[in-house]
Amino acid sequence: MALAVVIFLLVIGSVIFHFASPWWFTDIAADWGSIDFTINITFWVTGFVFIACNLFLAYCVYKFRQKDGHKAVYEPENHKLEIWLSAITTVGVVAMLAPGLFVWASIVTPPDDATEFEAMGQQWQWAFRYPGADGIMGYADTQLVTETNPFGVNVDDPNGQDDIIVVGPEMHLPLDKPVKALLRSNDVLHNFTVPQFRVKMDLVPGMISYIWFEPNKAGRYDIMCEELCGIGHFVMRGAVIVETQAEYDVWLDAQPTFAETQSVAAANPAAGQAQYAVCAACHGAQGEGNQALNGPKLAGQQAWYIERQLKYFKEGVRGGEGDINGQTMAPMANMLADETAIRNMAAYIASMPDTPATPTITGADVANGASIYSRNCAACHLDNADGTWYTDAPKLAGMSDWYFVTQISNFRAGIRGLHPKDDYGEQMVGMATAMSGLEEIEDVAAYINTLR
Amino acid sequence: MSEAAISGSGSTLADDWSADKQAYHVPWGKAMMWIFLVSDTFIFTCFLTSYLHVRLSTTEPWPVQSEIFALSFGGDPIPLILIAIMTFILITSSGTMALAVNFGYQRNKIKTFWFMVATAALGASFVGMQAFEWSKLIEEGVRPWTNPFGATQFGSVFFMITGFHGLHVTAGVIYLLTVAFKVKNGHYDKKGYEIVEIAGLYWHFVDLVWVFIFAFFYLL
Amino acid sequence: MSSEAGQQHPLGIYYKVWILLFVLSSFSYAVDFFNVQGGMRWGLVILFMLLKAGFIVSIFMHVIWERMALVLTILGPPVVLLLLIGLMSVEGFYISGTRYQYMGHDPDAVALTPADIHGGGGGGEAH
Amino acid sequence: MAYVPLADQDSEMEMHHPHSWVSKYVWSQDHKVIAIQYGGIAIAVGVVALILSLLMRMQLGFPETFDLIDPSSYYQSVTMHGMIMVVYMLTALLLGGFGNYLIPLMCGARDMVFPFLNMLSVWVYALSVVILMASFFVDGGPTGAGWTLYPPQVSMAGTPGHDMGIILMLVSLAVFIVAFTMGGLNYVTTILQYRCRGLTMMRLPLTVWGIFIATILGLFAFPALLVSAVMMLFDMLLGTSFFMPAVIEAGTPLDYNGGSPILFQHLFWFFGHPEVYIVALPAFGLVSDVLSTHARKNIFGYRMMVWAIIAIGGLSFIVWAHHMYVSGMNPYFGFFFATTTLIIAVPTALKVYNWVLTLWEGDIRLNAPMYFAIGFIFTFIHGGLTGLFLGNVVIDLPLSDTYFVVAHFHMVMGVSPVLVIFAALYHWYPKVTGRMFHEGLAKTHFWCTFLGTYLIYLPMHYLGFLGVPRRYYAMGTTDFIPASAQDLNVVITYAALFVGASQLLFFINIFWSLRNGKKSGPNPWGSASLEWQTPDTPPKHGNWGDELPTVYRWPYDYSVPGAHQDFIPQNVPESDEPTADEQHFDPDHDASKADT
Ligand code: HEA
Ligand code: HEA
Ligand code: HEC
Ligand code: CUA
Ligand SMILES: [Cu+2]
Repeated sequence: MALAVVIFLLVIGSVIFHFASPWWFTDIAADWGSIDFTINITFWVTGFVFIACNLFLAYCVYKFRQKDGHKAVYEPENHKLEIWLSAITTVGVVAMLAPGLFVWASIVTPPDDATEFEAMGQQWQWAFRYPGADGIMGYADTQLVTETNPFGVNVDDPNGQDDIIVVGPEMHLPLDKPVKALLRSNDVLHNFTVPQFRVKMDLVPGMISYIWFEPNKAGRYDIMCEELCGIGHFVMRGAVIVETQAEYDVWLDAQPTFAETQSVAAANPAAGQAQYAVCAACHGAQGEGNQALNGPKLAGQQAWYIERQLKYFKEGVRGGEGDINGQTMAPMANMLADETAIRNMAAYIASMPDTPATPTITGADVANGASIYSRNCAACHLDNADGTWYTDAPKLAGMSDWYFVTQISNFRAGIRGLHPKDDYGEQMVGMATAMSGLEEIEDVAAYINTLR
Repeated sequence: MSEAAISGSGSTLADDWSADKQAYHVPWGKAMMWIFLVSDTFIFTCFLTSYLHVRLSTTEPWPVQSEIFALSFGGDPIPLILIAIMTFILITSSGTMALAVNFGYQRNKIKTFWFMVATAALGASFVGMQAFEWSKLIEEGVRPWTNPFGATQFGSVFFMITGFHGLHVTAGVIYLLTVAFKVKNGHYDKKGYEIVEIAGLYWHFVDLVWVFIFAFFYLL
Repeated sequence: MSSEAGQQHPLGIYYKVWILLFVLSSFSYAVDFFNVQGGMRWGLVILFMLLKAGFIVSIFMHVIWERMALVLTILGPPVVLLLLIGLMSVEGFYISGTRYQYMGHDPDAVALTPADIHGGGGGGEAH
Repeated sequence: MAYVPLADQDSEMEMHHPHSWVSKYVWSQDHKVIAIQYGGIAIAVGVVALILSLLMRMQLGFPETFDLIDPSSYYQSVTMHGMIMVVYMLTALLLGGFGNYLIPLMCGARDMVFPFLNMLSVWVYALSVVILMASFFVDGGPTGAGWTLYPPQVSMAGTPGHDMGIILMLVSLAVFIVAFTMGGLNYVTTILQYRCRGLTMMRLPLTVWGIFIATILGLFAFPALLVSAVMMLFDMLLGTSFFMPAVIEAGTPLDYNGGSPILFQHLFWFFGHPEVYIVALPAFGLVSDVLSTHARKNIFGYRMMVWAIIAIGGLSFIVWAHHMYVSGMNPYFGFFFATTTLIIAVPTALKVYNWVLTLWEGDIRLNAPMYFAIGFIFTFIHGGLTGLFLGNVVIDLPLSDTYFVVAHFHMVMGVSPVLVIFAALYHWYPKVTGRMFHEGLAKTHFWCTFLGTYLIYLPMHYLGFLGVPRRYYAMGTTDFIPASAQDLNVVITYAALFVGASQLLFFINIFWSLRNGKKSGPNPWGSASLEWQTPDTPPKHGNWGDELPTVYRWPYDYSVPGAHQDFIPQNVPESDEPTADEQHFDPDHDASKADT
């Protein structure tokens, strides 16, 4: 009896919950209304079946529960009924499947006028490539990937020279134009999902997969990776900005072509050295750092990382609200006039002799730090904490440990990493919040101190 | 004779499935061996299908088997000669096994024993040649992880599939010898000689698998 | 020859099948020896393979003498494997297709032979 | 020598009567003891997996409050939770546990056909569990690649347990498959070849049918997993490139070339989809028997039920790629697999209808096993219908890899078979122990589990609609997921903790009743099927005393008009029970055949 009532209530409750709940698909922003349409059909068919079957179940439990003097009816089979039920079910199935197959037919065949772009995933970053003026993308292969050629574009392929390379997780698309995404991975499976576009597809290393859509609403949308790709899976994010053709063209023109990325002049450390005098005040003449002035050690840090941080300080991505020390750094970075100056500076810092900083943390639990570090951090910063361009993670070994503690605390507090333009810091926010507090942070720092 | 048996069995299909006690008129062990062999079929088919798939999906060229597996006795290399010999040996062993089964049912212990031993011996020599084949390829520089002639998967598949088949043959040899000696010692006088047939099924299956490997891996 | 009596059959049929298997194996070997190529090669090799397999299963493994209930149990389930085989070959072509089209892999690459590596020595037939 | 069916030469069956405590309870060859060993181990690892799920829920519900697990151990928990639950808990418990206990009894046999092999099976299974558990203690911990173990990430830096953990996992799976094969060959052969007199296939209880087909699925599906495990081990240990294309590991190119990660996915799901029915079909069978017994009514449409089980089993081999719609496989496969997937709904729907129609005009005794069985119908309908969303390839695009999938499979697999297992454990408890369980406690356990799990899984669907991806350690910030999604997560976590804790009621009940339950007698439910007709309760070694039973009718003769009782046991001869002439039904005899 109670059971019948409960089932009845669960059915009613589920229906009410469904209609009352604010939790539903995000607004669609691509021309795939047909997918939503199919979902609705399926929803109504299955919803009807759900209600009908369960209410009937509840009715049976209520009506035929044991009563004195009541006896069950002996009825082994009823072919007619069974055939009717199968037929109705089949009709239901066809009603759901048929529209689905039609929509799928359009999903697998991109229109001829769809322009191509390529999304590349690697642990745990996005990068993008556009075909450039000739409309053809050059051959690319994982085996050719290097720090300066992250796509592995084949340098011998003339089609590849004008390809536009976007290193960094933000891409742009024009409004109302069908596009075909070619998906490529350098390491493991990833997945290209923009919930507002409805479609998603895995990136498979060793082959190219595709998906197409036509964005029809301007805005900025998250690109999510929805295929488990290691411990950074949940922090692998990108963004796509849908804008008018004109805006899009402006953006595209500002991006370097593959040929340009290959012909960047070598940086000039001497020019950097000239400007370093200012920095020496806080970071030390040899870049050895100065805790009293909150200047972290710089010597030994990888050049690409220094470059990026200087850019961030310049653009206000770092050194914003709450970041007291960062606020001191920001005007300094502004003294570097342009990208060349930044590159020269980074090159000079990279050329400094690297003597590990003196540890300042004592009494921490190194074993605990080791366990945390090797299970989580080593995936990006490497086992020896040297960092690598591949995962965009900087060197930690031999750097200032007190600075490490500040930065992790900043990440945890959202002071660093959450600026919308901070494409890489957000990952560290995800990782830093996994640490319970100062004690664990110091444990890790103490462990990193042993890696020198 | 066979026609009668076939048409007879057709009409019994429904009866067998709707019989009580048992569905097949065979001993438990034989029914179980058959089901096991069907399961094993799935294993080998998965191996061969994987082979097919990696061969089609790799873009490195697939080596020409008749060149790789050629062997010269002094003069010009003869393509695939060793494989051919191995094939014939395995077929022969299937023949001797079939005879052993027959003599088993005739309760001719001595002949059963010797034919089983002969089968096992042929099986062992097959494994020996397989080992020779392996050493030859290893000498040429083929490894599971590299292959100087083309696609690496060629080496991987070769060692994996022939290795797996070789394991089956080796297990079969041990199984056959065990049964053979038990036959000789009169262990089955009371129980009946179905066991010889059951062992035979396994052995023929191993031969059967080789038929497919021979065709798909060596010839195509 | 009821199957209740165990699988006992005149020896003659075994000898015949035995010889037949030899002959079929020789045929398929000949396909290679005479260097038949292309669809013909596939057709012939698979034909001989299926014939051999058929004889082994039906005579040596006595399936032809078994009752239909057992025969169907044996031959039925593997049918689903045909789908796996078929789809996996389609998939294989699909994947290598993307590698040729987007990664610049060479569709006309030719495998080396032992002769190429060890020099001279005369290979088998030229392919 | 004419072949005599062994079931008639009863003396042929070699019974190894135990002589010592060890041979009775440890190296026992008695299927009933083996069943309990299987079940015990399965439940024990199930509890491990349950605890892992609670750890995950603590993280998801309160991401910054609890510091129980870091990202790395989160992924290890997800993986081990999934794998243990599916393979080591459900498969082992349903086939090794219930299969072993019920098949010989329901078939009127003395034991499995090869008791020794059967004993080996359980100990090899135990070994596989030990290997699996060992991976918690090795360097790097257990694998964290998801229970699907997709390459290449499974063996690459960045995935927890990418060295020892995954190797132990693969070895453990291979060992499990060996154990399963030994047991499975026994189950199938016993069902086919060792039934008692008069027991035709069409007179078998649906439990036996469900387990039978599930075992066959296992025997043909596990090979694909075995093969992929072998190839994966070779990739890792020998450096072959079956599944490994050229890839870069943390900036360093690895020495692989030309392999195909998609191949692994196909092989895995060629196993994986049948696997989900391996755990579903035995549950379908068990629940049919529980429903029919307690509704005092024959199962409705027995023949259709049998054919549906067979059809589901067969179809399950040709739908595997519905797990791969977004995997980058040849997209044209979508047409085929969407169609076959939705076709499965038809036989499954028939089963659902027939369960409900079994209740129709029954005389339903609402005791604890029946509660669980009816609860199952509700959750299974819910979970099956969400499967239709995912099966319809275009709808899978937005929903794949979100919590909607998680909700779907917990609904069909995480709770439906679990409810059936509880129904069955309570239902057969009196036969196994000779005592009744505590009814009130069992019903409380039902309410907690049923309502609690619905509260866990219903909101998960909505997280999925929102687009919350699965296998996320923490959501981070996005533009499209409203903050209120976290409220759902909190509710789910509370519910999960509650359900987890309430499982204690079950254990208390089981152990308490072992001593204090009231004596049940041989057939407390008035059940018609054979296992309740044993001369002893609990059945002794050999099950049937001196003489094997003879069966005269199907197992669902409940409330036959004109009979003495409201049920007629299977082994009561037609002459003893006045059956209602044309009303009396035997699925094995068509009306057309009746007069011959
Ligand atoms: C017991 C286990 C079980 C069962 C029975 C099912 C049953 C079904 N499953 Fe499920 N499934 C899983 C376990 C199970 N599944 C698991 C574990 C996963 C995830 C694995 C992973 O990725 O980790 C999964 C994932 C999964 C996917 C992949 C999703 C993705 O990853 O993107 C799909 C897609 O097609 C799917 C479909 C179905 C369908 C169509 C059924 C059908 O069989 C359902 C049929 C039942 C009904 C339809 C309900 C009853 C019918 C009626 C009441 C009649 C009325 C019906 C109509 C009018 C049509 N399942
Ligand atoms: C049978 C299968 C089963 C069962 C019972 C469960 C039970 C539960 N599962 Fe799990 N789950 C899976 C199979 C199962 N799960 C699988 C396959 C995955 C995917 C893994 C992957 O992505 O790789 C998964 C993933 C998964 C996730 C997704 C993680 C992610 O993607 O990030 C979550 C999150 O909340 C979750 C939660 C739970 C909870 C709270 C419970 C329970 O706590 C609910 C309450 C428990 C019960 C009602 C059952 C109690 C009984 C037992 C534990 C057995 C003991 C037996 C007896 C006592 C008889 N599970
Ligand atoms: C998913 C990859 C990833 C993981 C895992 C990871 N990091 Fe990072 N880490 C990064 C990236 C990317 C940056 C650079 C952020 C930026 O550019 O602002 C970074 C920056 C840092 C910094 C700042 C260094 C500086 O000099 O400014 C510290 C400190 C740090 N990480 C420590 C850790 C610790 C401790 C862990 C483990 C709990 C960890 N990281 C795990 C990717 C990762
Ligand atoms: Cu990349 Cu998940
Ligand atoms: Cu499935």
